[in-house]
Amino acid sequence: MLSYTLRILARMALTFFVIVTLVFFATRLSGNAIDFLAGEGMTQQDREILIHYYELDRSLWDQYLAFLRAFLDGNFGLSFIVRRPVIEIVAERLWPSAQLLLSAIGLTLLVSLPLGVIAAIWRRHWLGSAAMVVAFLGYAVPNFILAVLMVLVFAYWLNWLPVVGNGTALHFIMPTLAMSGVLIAALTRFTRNAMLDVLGQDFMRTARAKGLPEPVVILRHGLRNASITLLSVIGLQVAGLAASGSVVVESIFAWPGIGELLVSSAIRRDYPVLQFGVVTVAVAVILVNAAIDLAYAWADPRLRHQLKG
Amino acid sequence: MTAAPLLSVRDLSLAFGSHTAMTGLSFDIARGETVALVGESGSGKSATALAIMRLIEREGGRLTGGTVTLHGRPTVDLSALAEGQMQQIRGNRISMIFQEPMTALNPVMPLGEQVAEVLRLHQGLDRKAALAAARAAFERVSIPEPERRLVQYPHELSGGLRQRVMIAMALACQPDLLIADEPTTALDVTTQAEILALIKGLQEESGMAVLFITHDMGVVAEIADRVVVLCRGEQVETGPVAQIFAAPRAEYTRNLMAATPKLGAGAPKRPASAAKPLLEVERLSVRFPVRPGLLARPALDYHAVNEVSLTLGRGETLGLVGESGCGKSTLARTLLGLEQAVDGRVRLEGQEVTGLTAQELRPLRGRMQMVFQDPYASLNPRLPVHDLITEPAHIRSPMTRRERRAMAGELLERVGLEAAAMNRYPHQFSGGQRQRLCICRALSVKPALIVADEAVSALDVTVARQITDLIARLQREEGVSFLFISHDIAVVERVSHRIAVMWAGQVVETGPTETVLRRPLHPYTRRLLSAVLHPEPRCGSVPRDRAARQEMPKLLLPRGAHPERIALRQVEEGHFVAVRDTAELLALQMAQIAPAGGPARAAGAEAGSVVV
Amino acid sequence: MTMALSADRRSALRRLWTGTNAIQKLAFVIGLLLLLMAAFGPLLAAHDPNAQSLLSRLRPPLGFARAELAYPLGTDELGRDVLARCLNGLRLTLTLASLGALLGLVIGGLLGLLAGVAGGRTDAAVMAAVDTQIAVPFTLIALFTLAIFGSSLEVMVIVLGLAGWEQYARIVRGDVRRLMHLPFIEAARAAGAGPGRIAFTHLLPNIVSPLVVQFTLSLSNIVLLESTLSFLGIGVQPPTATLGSMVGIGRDFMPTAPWIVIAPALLIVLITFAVQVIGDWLRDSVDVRLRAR
Amino acid sequence: AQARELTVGAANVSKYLDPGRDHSNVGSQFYYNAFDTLIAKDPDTIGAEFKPALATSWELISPKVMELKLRQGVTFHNGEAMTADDVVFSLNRMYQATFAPYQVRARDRLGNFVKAEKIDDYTVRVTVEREEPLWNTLLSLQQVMIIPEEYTKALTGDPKVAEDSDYEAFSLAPVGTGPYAISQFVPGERVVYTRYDKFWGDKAPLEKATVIRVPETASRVTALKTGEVDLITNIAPDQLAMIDADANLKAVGSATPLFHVMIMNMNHPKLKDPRIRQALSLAIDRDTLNEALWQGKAVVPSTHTMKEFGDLYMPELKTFEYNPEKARKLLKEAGYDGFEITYDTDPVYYTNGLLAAQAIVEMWAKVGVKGKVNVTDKWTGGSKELMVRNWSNPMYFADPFGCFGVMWAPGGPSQSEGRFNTDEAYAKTWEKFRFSKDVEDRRAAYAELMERIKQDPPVLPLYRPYESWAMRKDVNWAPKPGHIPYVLDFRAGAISFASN
Ligand SMILES: Nc1ncnc2c1ncn2[C@@H]1O[C@H](COP(=O)(O)OP(=O)(O)OP(=O)(O)O)[C@@H](O)[C@H]1O
Ligand SMILES: Nc1ncnc2c1ncn2[C@@H]1O[C@H](COP(=O)(O)OP(=O)(O)OP(=O)(O)O)[C@@H](O)[C@H]1O
Ligand SMILES: [Mg+2]
Ligand SMILES: [Mg+2]
Repeated sequence: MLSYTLRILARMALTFFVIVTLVFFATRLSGNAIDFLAGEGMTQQDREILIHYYELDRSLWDQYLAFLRAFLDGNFGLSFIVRRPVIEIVAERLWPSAQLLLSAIGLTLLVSLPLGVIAAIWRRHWLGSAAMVVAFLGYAVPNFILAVLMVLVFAYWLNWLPVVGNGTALHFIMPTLAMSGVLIAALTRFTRNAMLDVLGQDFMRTARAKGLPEPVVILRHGLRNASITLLSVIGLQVAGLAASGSVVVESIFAWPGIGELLVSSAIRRDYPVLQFGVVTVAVAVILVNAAIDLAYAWADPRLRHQLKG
Repeated sequence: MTAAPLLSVRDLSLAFGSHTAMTGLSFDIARGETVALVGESGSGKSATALAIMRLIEREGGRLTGGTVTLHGRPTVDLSALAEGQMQQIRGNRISMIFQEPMTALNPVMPLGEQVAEVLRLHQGLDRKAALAAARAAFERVSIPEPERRLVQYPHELSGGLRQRVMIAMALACQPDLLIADEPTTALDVTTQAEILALIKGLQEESGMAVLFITHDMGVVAEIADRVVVLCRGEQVETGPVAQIFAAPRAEYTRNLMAATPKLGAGAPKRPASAAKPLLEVERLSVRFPVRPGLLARPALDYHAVNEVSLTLGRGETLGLVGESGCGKSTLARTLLGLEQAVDGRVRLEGQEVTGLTAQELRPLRGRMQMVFQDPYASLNPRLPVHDLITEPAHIRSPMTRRERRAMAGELLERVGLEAAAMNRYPHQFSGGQRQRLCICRALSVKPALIVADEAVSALDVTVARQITDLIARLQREEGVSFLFISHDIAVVERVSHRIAVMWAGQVVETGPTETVLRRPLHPYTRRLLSAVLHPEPRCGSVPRDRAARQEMPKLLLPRGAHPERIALRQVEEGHFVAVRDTAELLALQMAQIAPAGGPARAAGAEAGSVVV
Repeated sequence: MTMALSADRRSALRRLWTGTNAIQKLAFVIGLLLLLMAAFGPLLAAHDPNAQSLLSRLRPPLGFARAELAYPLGTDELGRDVLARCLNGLRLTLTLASLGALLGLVIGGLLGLLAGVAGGRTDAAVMAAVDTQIAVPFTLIALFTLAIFGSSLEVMVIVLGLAGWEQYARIVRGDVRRLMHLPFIEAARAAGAGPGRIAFTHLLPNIVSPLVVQFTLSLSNIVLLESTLSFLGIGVQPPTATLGSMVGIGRDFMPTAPWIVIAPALLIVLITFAVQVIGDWLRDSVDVRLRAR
Repeated sequence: AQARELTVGAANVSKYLDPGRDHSNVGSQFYYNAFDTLIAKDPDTIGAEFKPALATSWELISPKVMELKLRQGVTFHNGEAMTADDVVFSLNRMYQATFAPYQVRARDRLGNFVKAEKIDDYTVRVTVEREEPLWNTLLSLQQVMIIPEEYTKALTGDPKVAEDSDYEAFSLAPVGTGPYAISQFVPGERVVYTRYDKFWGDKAPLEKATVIRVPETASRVTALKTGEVDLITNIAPDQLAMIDADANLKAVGSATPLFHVMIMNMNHPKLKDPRIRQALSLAIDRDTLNEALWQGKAVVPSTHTMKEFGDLYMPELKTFEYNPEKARKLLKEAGYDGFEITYDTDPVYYTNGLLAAQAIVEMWAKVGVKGKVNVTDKWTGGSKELMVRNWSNPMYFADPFGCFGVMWAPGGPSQSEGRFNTDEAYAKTWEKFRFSKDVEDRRAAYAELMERIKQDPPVLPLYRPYESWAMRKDVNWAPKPGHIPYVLDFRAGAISFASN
């Protein structure tokens, strides 16, 4: 257990370091923050004053070292635009993002597991095809189209749901749906594939030879095995979602999430926020991945010995 | 014959899609009787079993005619039963053991739960009672430490134990009929013997009927009362086991009997041994580092091959036998430089092979080739045959496409395949044909030595016979030397001039084939011989030499430690055995003479009578 | 098993076609139509896709009030012909997506192969790169790549290619590591094959089918991604039309001039639908373990 | 109308709130409600009418010194009384700026101001370097709104010293003297105003006003429809149909006092010849742009001038025109060989900016210029490679100096970014325009400047964009003509509700 954890930690640390470095240099290469911060029309002299003020005249190497040092003393500096500690700015956005993420994942699981199982069992039946068509459509419609469409239908025309922010439970409905569309599609397909893999296995025949009723065979023996494969897929999905967040959904629904924060600070080259934000997201993703790895190893008895010893 | 039948199969016909898998099959099984369903691969044996269980529909097949009647309380026509009612019968009145014990068990469910599930379903036990009953079922099939097994998972058990769990599961509800579909094919001879004995014992206890599916005539002789012989979806013969063996009527049955290797049928004549041996192996050791944890530095070593010494002359075949996992393949792979030896040396035609880099090994590849254990798996499924079988030659000296095709044609004809087959892909060949493709590949570079690793163990007897004949012919015609690896002693006997018996990474006995088989000394050799099933009804029922089971030396050791190594001593001309001292040797010789020993009877008495 | 597989390949293909269901057939037909439209549509379109007629902005499609006969699908916010833009956009989108997916395939495939064959440190390095890619929001990667290298179509293809390489790398590495344990690789080594030969002659043909499937998946992913980039204002440069940019930029007009979005969005849906179904069909057809059921 | 609450959906919310360092369009929305200047420009009239605010009277005591009497009994939102100290502090933070963002903001418009001094608790004097014709205007700027001294200095570090970090902290917790206190500020997301009951002037009409950010237009309109918000900002002309379609909603709008302009890099090797730039300018049919993109509601100027400039409004000047014939001719004379001219534009910043860019490139094509749109989120105005791009020239205050003057001064941003050249003659004319006390002199100087711009154009003002706000029918709000662009004015008289 300990060594496995250590190994995961080592790999996390490596990935982490690569990300930190990459983000740092990519941001600096992509242009001088002043050109994005100060906006239009500034004299050369003013420009220099600001460059100095924001400490952008320090050498790249100095800035990099300072950034690395920040991991030791926890001082990640102030945002260029909002002169607040970036830690606060990012922290504020984490929870709303996580909420949305969780509700999207919840909905996804609720819908796509049954759908995927149905699609696998009735592979040659219209029912299976119908399930897959639902999944295909979820994949086929860009999520901002889905989001704007929902806004128009449920809020603009029907006046049923609120669109702005994350105040009440009702506020969750549309963003959750918009975010889950692709996820549901993906997970349904994965569930179907995993189930198909399992359905062809010998132990399923054994289960039937025991005289077990079909639903028991499918759920207890089939889904349980398939879920192990699914676990890693879900992990990737969650991680991917945690990473890319949902800039689009967040900005359409004015959701104060981290995805929007990252993209807007990237566009405005707010390096401190961007750096810390990306690092935070990366840590979240890495943690999710590690957690899934552990859960995966735990769920699959064949891997469990890796945890012991 | 006397009792009313328990199961009557009448005119059964089966089909998969448009492909007819079985026509007009009829047989009965009485209570307490064992009927063996034999026939070569693909003859419809499994299909029949699945049809009786009515699981064939799930596999894409269907019953196209005939009836299957299960007599008793109540009598039902299985072929017409609804799925719901069928579920009452499966696992309850009829249960089934599948061939592959690893894949037939649910890998993520504790074993206890898997067995308890049947009991809860059919006997309405609650969770606790079902688990207790599962434990009892484990005990009945002599699973050691049954308590612990309840919470273990399939992968934590050896193949033999897994098969026992399968049996426990099948017997949990004391079915009237047990269908066993090749329950031992995947197991090693010694384990096979144990499983068969177990089934037999249980059957005697409970009086259930058994439908036993196999293609191994030795197994049939061992276990069956009556035999149904199938050939390409048709029933060709049926009768009491003795009659089938003594006087087979159908031609197919006769071929089958003829192709079945019998221990003691005699070994080939040794060639005049040349002055210099082709291959010399000296105190070769191979270890695998084992990490106790994933990050931990390797702290343990698995001693897979431990100071093995061998020699092999030109044109000679050395049979290497030993049970699964004893290190045969590892040794073979090391000889070919596919695995690094930690110690010892291998010389081929006087040239040192060990310690060479992949680059340096390349020229030597032409001199030694390997035929791998599983022919299908060792042929790249995506390459056409002409590319596959000429690859070693092509790598040695690049050839044009045309040259490769010409060579492929020649090679295929030499092993008795059509030249036109070169355009096909491996999956378009039968098992035996694939094995020949492997041999073609080995021959493409005119090697002096071919290592054949379990070249026939996965094959049907008739096909296996073709391969061993081919090997013998190649040896005659081209003077190739073979290292023939197998755990099937009867096959080894047929092709080998000499035998080396491996056990726990060491060679424990070696000598001329007949000598070793007739006068085995090492307890392991004797146990191995005793486990061999003879395609002769009734001879197997004699009690076996079980006591001889010996404690295996530990092979997984901390860094630096070495397993005990026992030197070989010569006991007669060319016959060596591993013993610690003369006293032990004497004791072994005494045991050999004593009449109680199975092996003496098995190999000594019969083999002797043929050879002399 | 042997029987089932030993049938000749052509008839196997035919069986696969007859084995397809209605939805799959529909997907094939749609796919074919889309390809034809992409190939010949731009030649047939009546207008230059970038030609503006500012005074005929936001004309609805035929059948609605204020429609103009010259613009059967209406005009966009600059009075450009939506039909012509759709046809050109379709072509460009398909080209971008295929090139992007191809690039991902080559990069990811090669890296995966390298990782799988070499193992050890190389493997760790490639996997670290994969982890990195997963952990960093892709929109940011795209944003910076475009910011650093400018946003030409070539850079766009690279960005889109970067979007999926890690999937390929994962798949290939996983498969290669599995295959490396199979006897036929050992047999190849015994035959004297070096790592290069093992990778390209022996492994590659064996991972083609999962790669093809992944290719179809990433194709539709890329179509969606490209539209998301346009939504964020970092997609292809105007006035060039891709389906994604039409949708991404046109979304502001959804309430007032929905036709600008509906036509390209529908095409996107059709593309991804066809590609997904075909991908799934491929997956099922290459899986020999799937028993007839 | 009775007092009540109001929620506003804005396309953007400031990331910081400090009237001194800010002059962005986003920020302009917010300051007027919470801060006061010494002198107030009357928002209801388009001309320059000034009223007492925090100063009750002011007079020039010498040509370069203004003395102001302060209003007594004014308190800041935090309860502190406003005295001369606060005023001096507020003014000098700009006049003698040490804080970089203030320095930058002060230089272009407050460069002439030397210092503010306290005479007594309610009297201050402001000194300029040269005689100032625009006293009132420059004392009513957003940048010189009054903030509390003690509060600000005590925000961080030493409570007696104004450190940079104090100003940074202030921009997150702004305090002023206006009718509303900023009771909550989530940077970039929301600003909450609550009525300040001790306000010195007319009582604020709203109990509470909340401005939240809703970036997507469709979402903004929808939120208005669903009642989540009462008022929304930034409705592009194309979206007005959505509002018009709903009987419960209405929209108001105005041509915003700012120009969307096209700037051309005089120093780009390929654009050095003024004839090329003239041609690029002459090729653009701004009226068609207005008709197509703004439904004719924008205002296309003939020169760089606005009604708001009062006496200096000079629509009679014909600096810019549409003349494709002439453009073709000039191109030919200049020997234009078909090289590509890139037009940079931000993807979203300017309403219709991207559309206009594409339309302009098409118009160029009609006169034979090969153009290409280059979308970039980066400010390229300072780049040597810049050829043409869009920009805006807002009216920072109601005078050509506050618009053209800030952008195109000698040594100003355009020149220092290297895309605009001035010479001594230009500088002299500019001085005359800036400091002359005689309006006619100023007009003459400005006309001269415009003529130079015409001959060697660095800029083309495209139009004053038409900006719309939408609200429920019962809300009465409209942008006032006397404000700088985008001010969300909720002071007394600016907003009311139809009683129903
Ligand atoms: N699911 C299936 N679909 C189509 N054909 C099948 C299927 N299963 C088996 N067959 C075919 O039916 C025939 C009988 O197969 P069956 O499995 O009963 O053979 P078997 O006698 O058990 O052989 P083995 O000894 O190899 O297990 C074979 O020709 C086989 O190819
Ligand atoms: N790479 C490896 N790492 C660790 N242990 C190994 C490795 N390869 C083989 N072993 C172990 O070495 C022992 C010998 O394996 P080997 O394959 O040589 O057996 P075998 O005699 O050929 O058995 P079989 O008859 O089943 O093929 C086995 O216990 C196996 O688990
Ligand atoms: Mg079978
Ligand atoms: Mg082996």
